[in-house]
Amino acid sequence: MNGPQDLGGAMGFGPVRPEVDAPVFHAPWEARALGLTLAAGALGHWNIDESRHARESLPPATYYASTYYEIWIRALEALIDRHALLAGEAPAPHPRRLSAAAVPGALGAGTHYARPVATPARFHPGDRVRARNIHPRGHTRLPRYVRGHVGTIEAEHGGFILPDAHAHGLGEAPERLYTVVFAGAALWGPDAEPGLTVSIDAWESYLEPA
Amino acid sequence: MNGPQDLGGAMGFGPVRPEVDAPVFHAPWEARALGLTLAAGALGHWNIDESRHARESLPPATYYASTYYEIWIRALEALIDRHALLAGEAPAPHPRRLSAAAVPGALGAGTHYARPVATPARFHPGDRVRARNIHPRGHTRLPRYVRGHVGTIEAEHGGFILPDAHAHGLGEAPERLYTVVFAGAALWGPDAEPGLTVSIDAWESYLEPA
Amino acid sequence: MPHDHPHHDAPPDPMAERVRRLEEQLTARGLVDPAAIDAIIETYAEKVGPRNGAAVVARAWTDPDFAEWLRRDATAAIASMGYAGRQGEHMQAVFNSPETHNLVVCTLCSCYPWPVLGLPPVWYKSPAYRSRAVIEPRAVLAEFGLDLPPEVQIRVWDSTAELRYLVIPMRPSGTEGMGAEDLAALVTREAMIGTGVPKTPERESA
Amino acid sequence: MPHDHPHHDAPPDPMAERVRRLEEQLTARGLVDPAAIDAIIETYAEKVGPRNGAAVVARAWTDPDFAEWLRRDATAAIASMGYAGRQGEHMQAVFNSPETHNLVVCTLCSCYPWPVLGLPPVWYKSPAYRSRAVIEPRAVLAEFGLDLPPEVQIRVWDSTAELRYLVIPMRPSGTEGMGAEDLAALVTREAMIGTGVPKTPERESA
Repeated sequence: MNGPQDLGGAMGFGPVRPEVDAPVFHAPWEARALGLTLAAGALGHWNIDESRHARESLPPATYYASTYYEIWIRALEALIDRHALLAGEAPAPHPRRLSAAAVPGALGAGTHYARPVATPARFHPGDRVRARNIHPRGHTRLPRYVRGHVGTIEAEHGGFILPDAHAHGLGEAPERLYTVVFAGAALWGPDAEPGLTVSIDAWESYLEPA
Repeated sequence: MNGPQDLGGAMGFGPVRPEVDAPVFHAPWEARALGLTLAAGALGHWNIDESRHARESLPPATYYASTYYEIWIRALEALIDRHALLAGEAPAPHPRRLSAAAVPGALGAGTHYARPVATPARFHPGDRVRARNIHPRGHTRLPRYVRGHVGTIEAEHGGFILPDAHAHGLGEAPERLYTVVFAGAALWGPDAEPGLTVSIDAWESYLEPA
Repeated sequence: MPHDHPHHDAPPDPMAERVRRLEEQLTARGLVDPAAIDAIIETYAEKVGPRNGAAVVARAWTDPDFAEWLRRDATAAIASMGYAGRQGEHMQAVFNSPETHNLVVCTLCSCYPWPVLGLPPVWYKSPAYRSRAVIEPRAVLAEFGLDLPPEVQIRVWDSTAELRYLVIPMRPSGTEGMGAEDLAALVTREAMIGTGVPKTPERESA
Repeated sequence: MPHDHPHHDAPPDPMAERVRRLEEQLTARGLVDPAAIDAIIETYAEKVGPRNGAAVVARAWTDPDFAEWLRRDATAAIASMGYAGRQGEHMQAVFNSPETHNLVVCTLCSCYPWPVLGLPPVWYKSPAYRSRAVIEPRAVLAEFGLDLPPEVQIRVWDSTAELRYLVIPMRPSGTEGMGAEDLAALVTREAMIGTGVPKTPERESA
């Protein structure tokens, strides 16, 4: 969706404010928000793509007025509500409740998103491709600022779970993933900074031959 | 600028809420905000393009959380500050202070933006043109959603003051203005509603032959 | 508001306070005259509103020469009826047809033809309308209760310059004998933006 | 905070209250275990942070075979040092050179290589950084005090998928005799994102 998360090339947000010796958390609740989000995610009711879509579905005024941990908490509340985790009667504890003992293993293993894809790659390093001009109402990871523009395939990474499907309960639908490099002038025209290239990682269905 | 005002094609703002028998003003302060903005504008320290740029330069979180009259007032404060209208000593009343008696004439006359342009028109009805892929840091009236896309000149309207210059104290720099029509599928690809065309009014320097 | 002294019961509206203070400062400096502000407000609260546009539409329906003038030079045709000025300096009339429905938006701010329609409604200025009108106008029209047949094309006019657009809707059927004044009563503001169509006349038996 | 009892003097932070209530509800339902939350917090507050990435960089500077492995298979090379897992499942190391400076951003959210850098700093997650890094990275770098020569190309990596990027900066001059541990102390978090470069070693005379 062309939501508030799609920030590449947007203007008006002011300077970047580097922080020297920044603490990991700026308030105790931020730490709890992190832990709560990860522990609730471990229950398996949603995946990372559904989480991201819940965050970007916040009203733009809320999204831009919130710190990132606030965005996480508001989205977590939406996910809990959508999946009715606090509704009705339920067995306790949840069969997949994360224990403290399981934390190191869970964080250390992570979640792997690579999946085999049997069909041959449509594109190869060096190919010129155009990012398709799509405007899906649901989740996508193709940012607006590259759509319609031509770049070059730099690498092919094999198959990965497609967020556009996975975020909406439509399965993993894996596709090959490519790193695509765009000249700054291709993206931004005469207003590009000189000597700039920008790459994205794009699923095969995001691209067409140029 | 690619600011919060550039809303065409953005998503996440929810449904449109029609209002039956809407009052002209929803609070007395809205009426005062309108009158104050127009009366202050009549002093001649800024023009409509500088006003629009002041509005779109509000922080995005503020812009999206504000009603339109709030946006007007916040921008008016910024303009008053930039032009130092409340600073130092000043003759009172201002030589261009709008009187009640002058209001009907001023509103009835309006401000005309057409200006003669001596050079011949570069484009003519029926010509295919591409909206240029520009990303100016300052004011522009070329929305992001048409940039890079091809449309057709439908009408040529003669010369008009160029907002990109006028907003920044760079004079009127008039250029010919064209109505350019885009097919929905040109703008939005496969996600366009069927049977849709969209036009913008574009200054000559916003366009290039397609 | 339930009574005249809200400040006794409720905290003051921060925007009301802010605007009041700004007006005071500008007035004290001799920059604005509160009487001029009153006159501006009176203009748009009482004199200039969508009844102007409705009169233009009704005349276009009943006077083919005027309709032709409107198509050719809307600013002059509309000014001949006494409607001119701020935010209507450069007018364009766009005519609905059985094939094409017109819809007006300003994605970049809230440009609107004040002399014929008055001040824009809240929804016209809202991010929801401004963002969606150009990408999913049918979905927007559905929220206004307007479902156009799929074969009707939608033409959206994004008011990105100083041209201001007035939609001339199609004359409703069943209005053959009606005069301009009765016809004008059928023309809603929404019909002149394109988010609605004119009302149909009440049947005599109703 | 000036003391341990902010609730006696200040109104409670609404987000703190909201998170506390949510944790209580989820805990009461048997959905989360507060001890697991403690363990997660401890991991990122104390164990996993940019010192991990700095060790990777320093080893790449001192061990050509490791550097080559990093280029070829960053996930495996980094895992061999014990850094792996959540938000680092698919790693890519990108090497600065005299010709090219690399900069990492996630315009769509705040993707970041946790196992090597820990949790992202506030600025990395800010709309200002996410919006500007891809269109005016030189202006952004200037706000970090980094002015690259105009002939240096900037390559921005927008982390739009599950690949996570670690910038391997150039080894500073004057570090020829230094071992991996001392070198790691020069490697800042910003240098591994691309908004900075490593510190230079303190001169002995300083």
